[in-house]
Amino acid sequence: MAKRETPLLDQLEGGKWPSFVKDMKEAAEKNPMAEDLLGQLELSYKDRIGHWKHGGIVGVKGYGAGVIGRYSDRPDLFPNVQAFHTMRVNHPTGWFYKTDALRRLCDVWDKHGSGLTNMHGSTGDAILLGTTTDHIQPCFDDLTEAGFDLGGSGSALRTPSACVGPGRCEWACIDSLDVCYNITMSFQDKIHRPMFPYKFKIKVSACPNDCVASIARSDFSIIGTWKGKIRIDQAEVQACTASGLDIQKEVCDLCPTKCMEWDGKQLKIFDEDCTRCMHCINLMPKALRQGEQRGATILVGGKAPILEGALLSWVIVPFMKLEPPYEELKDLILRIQDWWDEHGKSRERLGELIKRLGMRVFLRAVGLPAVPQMVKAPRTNPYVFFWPEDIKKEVK
Amino acid sequence: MAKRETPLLDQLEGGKWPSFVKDMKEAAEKNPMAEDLLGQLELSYKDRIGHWKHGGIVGVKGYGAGVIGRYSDRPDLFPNVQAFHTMRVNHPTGWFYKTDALRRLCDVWDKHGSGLTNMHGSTGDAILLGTTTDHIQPCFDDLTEAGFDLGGSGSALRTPSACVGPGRCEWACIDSLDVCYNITMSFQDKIHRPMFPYKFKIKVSACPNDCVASIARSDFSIIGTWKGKIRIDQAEVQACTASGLDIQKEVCDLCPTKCMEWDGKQLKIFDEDCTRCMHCINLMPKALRQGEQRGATILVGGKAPILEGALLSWVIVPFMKLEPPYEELKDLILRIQDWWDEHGKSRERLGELIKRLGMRVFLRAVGLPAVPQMVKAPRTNPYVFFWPEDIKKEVK
Amino acid sequence: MAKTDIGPPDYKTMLPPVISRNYGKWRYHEIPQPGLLVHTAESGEKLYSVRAGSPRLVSTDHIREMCAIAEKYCDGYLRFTSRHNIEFLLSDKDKVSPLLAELESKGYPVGGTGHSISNIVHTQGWVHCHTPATDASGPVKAVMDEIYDYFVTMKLPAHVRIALACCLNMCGAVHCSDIAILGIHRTVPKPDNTRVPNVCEIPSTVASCPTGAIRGDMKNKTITVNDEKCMYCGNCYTVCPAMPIADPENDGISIWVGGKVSNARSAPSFSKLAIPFLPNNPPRWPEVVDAVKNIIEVYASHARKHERVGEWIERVGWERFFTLTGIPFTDKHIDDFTLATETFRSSTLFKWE
Amino acid sequence: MAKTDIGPPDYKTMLPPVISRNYGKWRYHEIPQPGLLVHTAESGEKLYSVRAGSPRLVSTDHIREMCAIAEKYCDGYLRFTSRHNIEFLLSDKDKVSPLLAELESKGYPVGGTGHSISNIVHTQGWVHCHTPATDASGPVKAVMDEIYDYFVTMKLPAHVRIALACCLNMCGAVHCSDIAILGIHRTVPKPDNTRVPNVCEIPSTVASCPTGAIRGDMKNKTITVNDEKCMYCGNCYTVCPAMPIADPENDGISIWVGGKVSNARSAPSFSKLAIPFLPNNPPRWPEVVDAVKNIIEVYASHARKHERVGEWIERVGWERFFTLTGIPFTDKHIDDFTLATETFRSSTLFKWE
Ligand code: SRM
Ligand code: SRM
Ligand code: SRM
Ligand code: SRM
Ligand code: SF4
Ligand code: SF4
Ligand code: SF4
Ligand code: SF4
Ligand code: SF4
Ligand code: SF4
Ligand code: SF4
Ligand code: SF4
Repeated sequence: MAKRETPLLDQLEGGKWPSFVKDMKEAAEKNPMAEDLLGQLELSYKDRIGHWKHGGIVGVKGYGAGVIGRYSDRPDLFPNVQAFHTMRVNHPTGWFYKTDALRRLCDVWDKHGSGLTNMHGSTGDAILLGTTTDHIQPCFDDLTEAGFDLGGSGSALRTPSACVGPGRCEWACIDSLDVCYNITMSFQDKIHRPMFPYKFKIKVSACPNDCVASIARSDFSIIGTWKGKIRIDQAEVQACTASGLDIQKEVCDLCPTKCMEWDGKQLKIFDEDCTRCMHCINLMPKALRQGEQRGATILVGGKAPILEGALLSWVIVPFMKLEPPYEELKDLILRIQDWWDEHGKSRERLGELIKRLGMRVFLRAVGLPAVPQMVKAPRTNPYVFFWPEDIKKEVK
Repeated sequence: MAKRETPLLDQLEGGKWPSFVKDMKEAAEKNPMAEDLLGQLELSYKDRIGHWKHGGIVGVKGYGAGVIGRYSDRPDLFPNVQAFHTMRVNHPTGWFYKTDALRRLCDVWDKHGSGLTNMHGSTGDAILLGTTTDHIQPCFDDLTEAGFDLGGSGSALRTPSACVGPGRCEWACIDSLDVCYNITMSFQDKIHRPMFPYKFKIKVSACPNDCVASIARSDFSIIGTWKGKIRIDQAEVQACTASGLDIQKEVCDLCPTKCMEWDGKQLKIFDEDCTRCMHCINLMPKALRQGEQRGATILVGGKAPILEGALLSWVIVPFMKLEPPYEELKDLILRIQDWWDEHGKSRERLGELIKRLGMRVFLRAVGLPAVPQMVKAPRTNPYVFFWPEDIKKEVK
Repeated sequence: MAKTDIGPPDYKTMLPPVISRNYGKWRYHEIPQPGLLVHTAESGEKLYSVRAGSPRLVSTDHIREMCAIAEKYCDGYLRFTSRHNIEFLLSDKDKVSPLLAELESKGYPVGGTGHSISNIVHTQGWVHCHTPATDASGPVKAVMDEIYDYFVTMKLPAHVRIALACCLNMCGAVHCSDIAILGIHRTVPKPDNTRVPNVCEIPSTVASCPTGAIRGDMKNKTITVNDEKCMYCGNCYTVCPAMPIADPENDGISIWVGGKVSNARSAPSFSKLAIPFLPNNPPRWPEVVDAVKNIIEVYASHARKHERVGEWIERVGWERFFTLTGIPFTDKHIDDFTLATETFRSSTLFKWE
Repeated sequence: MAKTDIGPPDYKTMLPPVISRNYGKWRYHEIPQPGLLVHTAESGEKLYSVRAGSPRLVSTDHIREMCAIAEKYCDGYLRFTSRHNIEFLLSDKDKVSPLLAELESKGYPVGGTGHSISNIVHTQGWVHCHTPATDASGPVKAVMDEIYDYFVTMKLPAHVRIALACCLNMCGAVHCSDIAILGIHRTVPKPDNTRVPNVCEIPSTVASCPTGAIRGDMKNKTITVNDEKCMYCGNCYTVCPAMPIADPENDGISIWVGGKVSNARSAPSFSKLAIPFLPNNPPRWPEVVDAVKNIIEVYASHARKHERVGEWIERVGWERFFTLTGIPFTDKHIDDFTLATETFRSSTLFKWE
């Protein structure tokens, strides 16, 4: 293959941060698709515009999801990327890999695709970047053979993801990995066969630090939390000061609820005022441990701006115990999806539907009680609806 | 006149707070309208429902405002309130009265109306509660003879009001009384002849304590403020502590910007961080005085909930010097009213119009520059409009 | 022919001489006792203002009584406040005590200053308006009788400002009050199809509905209301008299808390829903009186000094507010109007109770 | 015939033995140096995680190189993070230094922990998507080259999380980032009336517009766009390919600041507009690089310890943010979408600059 001239992209090979151009060139060395991709990207850099056509629908047998169709608008110049579809491969929960599995994935992709990937996509899939239409099915066959399956796309349940949680983190209040994997396996059908009004994302963080950005990037957010007193090891607190932490200034003063007192010797926490923000615990992992009763706060509605503006997820269950087989959780997910399915317009995310029909209506439909934890503050407008049963029958 | 039985209202004569029932009965003694009003109110207490019909349009020659038409829905029972219109009398700015003026008002009202009033209505007028249709004009004639004029109603400029300000208060940063009076006199036409899409209210508070609730209850809010350092009399600060004020806890800790430091002897204010909330000054009026450069913050849009939900006024001019004859201010008011007049729908308040068309459009139309003081935070959604001049002409 | 557009009397002609002399040159004030403000000017002169409560709905004779008092002690100068209290303005210190004595003997409550509960800003109610869901003067009197003590003392953590409005138009300052008492309807207006065509303009009636519950029926020159979408605001009735909304069985009062107007410490803010509904129980609205009193007492015993009701609740959290007051939280507390999502809890930061 | 619905490999088969043994029983962690996390279990066992930066767009050969390293030092165990970094998972302390040395020699940046700038979450850009207003990998590389030092050290006041999305769909975590780089279009889509009738569904195209700028023209089976109401979001193009929006002259990048996701101290919050527009200047986007660097440096020198970008700005005020960074404030910064009024300043509480 003739090496393409890429004067613009070449300028991105320098610098200390690893260069994607280097990877593209590496792949281009042995893969004509990668080479044409490089060429087309160089053209985009020159033209300051993308050169992909609006996606088309492609897929594997029995699935409606997992492959993103893509075609070049300059197949004349770049015939090898005339069709250049990505395969979304569901990652092992927590993005843990044994290298043999990862190598199998690479082998499949060298056989069928461009040799380029994203590790990972921002929903969490291993993204296999670019193959031709006729390779999709064989590639899928080889993937499942290698133990992998596709993730979600389109109006389906998207690949759920979870923080590393109990795999490594002392702060895990729930088994984020197991919950995520369990959901993933239970809802395979919903991932692969788009049947919803729009996409539906689930992300699981095992504590309020929310290391998978669950609250911002999923329709259904599961975030670990606790009840009970923060356990204090006063000796370790002392050790923290010894190593330079200014407990008054860095911990107590930044506690959002100002529920901590430090007299230079003893740290006191008024737990009934604590909102479990994690700040003090983050700063003193050895000295402080979360309360002993563990569970999750369930929130719904998070999403990016299209259509009605971005939303952060909203609390709908302040505390739910999460233990295998997670029936209460999965049942709630199903009830919510059913309601959304029934009332959602095409391309209307769950949060938007709740916004449109009202939290009140949503709660009643899915059978959840209203609690003050659901709001930052009660309503300010007087436009209150009453249920028929609140009203005295007319006597006029 | 036969004394009516009012067993329900009678129960409101007891108790320590002055009773309006006592006043109504007092008036009823000599005035048949007041007597029927008492009777109808008793009926309302029995029926738990109002007995007034939807208002009709009544008024005085040459005006379209100032009188609220009202008719009983039980003229059969209460013929003397069959028509019972209120006259809204523009109060002397600051609600200051010399008793002779007040007595003149009472005399006029005893001659023409029920002898009942509200001192004052919540917009600020002296409300003369209830007269017949044929008394309206003569009553008005006598009022003007007595030196009074009507206030606003309907889709007009409403009676502007002002806090006591320089009349008594050490914190007045602007001459709220004079500004208010000047506006009132300059815009008489707009008060008496409704020509707007809807009502328009102006309220003037001479400092951020906002004692006339300008920010909450007026479309155009004028609130005094200052630039420059808060002047500290350290000796008086000491005197405050002596008299029991805990300066650290009650003053510094409650300062919203935490820009004060107190070492037990000296009070220090980092004025560049101060947002002029008044708290420290409120607590130590002898020790602290506002900065020397005085002016007003102008805000617009405040209103009650109907239609789109209540609004608090929004900053549109962070600082404006206010000196007679207040041309800059009045010019701005006119520019704003013109724009509103041109674009507002019927019954659309200024705030709602700005909400509908965008602050950006409003600012450009009235010729005000965008400054960060106008927002709590910049936009979070990416739905940014660009002006035609921002865009490169197309070369395609 | 009457003069028009003469405007109100010039306030300058109404000012007591001590004010005219020291206009704009006040130096500081003190509140030696509830209801008595002493303002000292740069000149050293002092103005004594004695604040007295008023029912606001006053007869001309009552006003004349005020005048007589003002003439006796204040050279005929008085004013009213933005919350409808009366202020007697004295320049002679010696007259303060006699004035206070006379006010007491005549039943004028003196107070409403500093950390007190001042007069309740309120509206017309059944006395004069056409859209009320409750009375105004009556509930105000009943509540003030009960909390009278807070008017004549200054023992609360901070100012408490109460307002009442008899319908959603909120002519009082209800939307930004520490405690607000708001009349509400709870049933859908009943359009009278025989009258609508004559007295109502269809497009403006349709446009009057905040939730889009009204549809025009152009053929029959009338409108229809979608019961499910109506939240009984009554705005359509304001525009179209032929769709009355008052319903004695179901009208009543809602209670709102935590609003404020001043910029002191925290920004002005709206009142939030505390109790969605209490029945209209004239003449003394006992449920309303109890509810208001309960909130005040819980506030008084839990808030820190200088903390307004809303500031206290913000600090302890709404979860805690509902626990402490024992008020049940319901789905009605959760906003479902246009900015609702801004009030939803989009964090895990809350208290268990 | 392929198996279907087998799901991803069971993560339990991917865990290093030290994790399996101590699963859910971790006691605390330390970060002895940037990029090195040491987790200690209740058992006393330790896990060493070495975090290395990745361009995310990686070739299979690059992955195989990672595998080789993991096999050499980590018994073949590694993971990726939620920000696309690579983590080598070691149980043997002695192998840490040699691993670090090898990573250095191979050009892997080690860091992204604690008070650093971690990898930039980003998207496809011109590499694979159909709606981008800019590239993704290119600007990311250019920015990371410039701020590399903040990745390999932990000297910032707090975590700084940067994200990039190449269009308003915001596939990155852009809407809640300390600093967000967002591709934007600035011109109205041009419907191709010959294609619209064939490839687009009119009602869903009309419904796709957040600002109601699109009207259906049922007769001609096409649509028209009201230029005044269009804010170039591109959502119509997603739904209807026959109305392309990309415009090389006017597409570019906007910069957003102050968002966060964690619940630590303050609630999660959205990023807010800092710079409405910077030009697309491939290959190295110098204006964007400078802008990001400027914000970071102003933040680094003004924020207090543990203060995230948004927390710092909230404390000092947006007035001050614009003054300190020298970024001009324009009418574009003022929201005009549906919740706009919530962002307007409804108090007199602001700073002069
Ligand atoms: C590949 C990926 C970006 C990446 O490089 O990582 C991606 C790529 C696309 N996204 Fe996305 N989204 C990706 C994660 C996200 C995320 C982040 C997340 O999931 O955590 C979001 C924000 C969270 C959310 O869902 O709200 C996201 C919000 C969108 C949206 C806006 C949805 C909304 O309701 O606001 C669209 C528009 C749409 O659906 O039509 C979209 C659409 C698209 C499409 C399919 C383009 C389109 O208009 O149809 C892109 C295909 C690119 C291509 O050619 O491959 N993508 N998209 C991510 C998926 C990889 C994976 O499976 O792991
Ligand atoms: C008399 C007064 C109440 C009182 O007892 O003090 C009053 C009485 C009425 N108001 Fe008001 N409003 C009065 C101050 C207010 C205020 C307070 C203020 O001005 O500071 C407000 C809230 C602030 C505001 O303007 O937003 C207020 C907001 C309304 C509204 C809702 C307007 C809105 O945009 O949300 C209406 C409804 C309307 O205009 O149709 C309304 C309508 C009315 C009407 C005219 C009834 C109607 O539907 O047309 C009432 C006539 C009562 C009567 O029979 O006399 N009134 N009204 C106040 C005027 C007295 C005066 O001139 O001094
Ligand atoms: C007379 C009056 C102005 C007028 O032109 O009529 C007035 C007069 C004073 N106000 Fe006021 N305020 C008056 C209504 C208001 C209002 C409006 C309202 O209540 O509807 C507010 C906003 C209320 C709110 O935030 O909801 C108001 C918020 C304040 C504040 C801030 C209080 C706070 O901490 O939030 C102060 C400062 C203070 O008292 O320390 C203040 C302070 C003062 C001072 C001390 C000013 C001075 O130096 O003269 C005056 C005596 C206060 C007192 O009663 O203790 N004034 N003041 C009003 C009396 C109403 C009444 O009869 O009760
Ligand atoms: C590995 C990873 C989870 C995973 O499953 O992949 C992870 C791991 C840890 N996070 Fe995280 N966080 C990870 C993404 C996140 C995210 C999500 C993101 O960046 O998109 C967040 C939310 C970010 C935000 O708020 O915008 C996040 C917010 C935190 C916080 C809260 C920081 C704060 O003060 O706001 C902590 C607490 C701390 O570091 O003190 C934390 C703490 C930790 C700890 C210390 C937890 C532990 O004890 O193991 C881990 C090492 C932190 C470090 O790097 O210093 N982690 N962490 C993610 C590494 C991403 C990366 O490569 O940089
Ligand atoms: S979200 Fe919490 S439990 Fe999960 S990795 Fe982050 S800090 Fe650990
Ligand atoms: S977790 Fe947060 S709120 Fe709770 S005590 Fe610690 S710092 Fe305070
Ligand atoms: S608003 Fe300010 S200046 Fe006016 S009376 Fe109140 S405290 Fe005094
Ligand atoms: S006026 Fe308010 S913000 Fe300024 S120093 Fe005083 S308390 Fe602080
Ligand atoms: S609040 Fe409603 S009922 Fe009461 S006076 Fe105002 S408009 Fe009339
Ligand atoms: S009462 Fe209000 S919500 Fe109901 S129909 Fe009338 S305007 Fe609409
Ligand atoms: S942000 Fe937009 S352009 Fe970028 S990958 Fe997502 S949909 Fe495509
Ligand atoms: S680009 Fe966005 S705003 Fe413009 S017409 Fe299309 S959908 Fe509407």
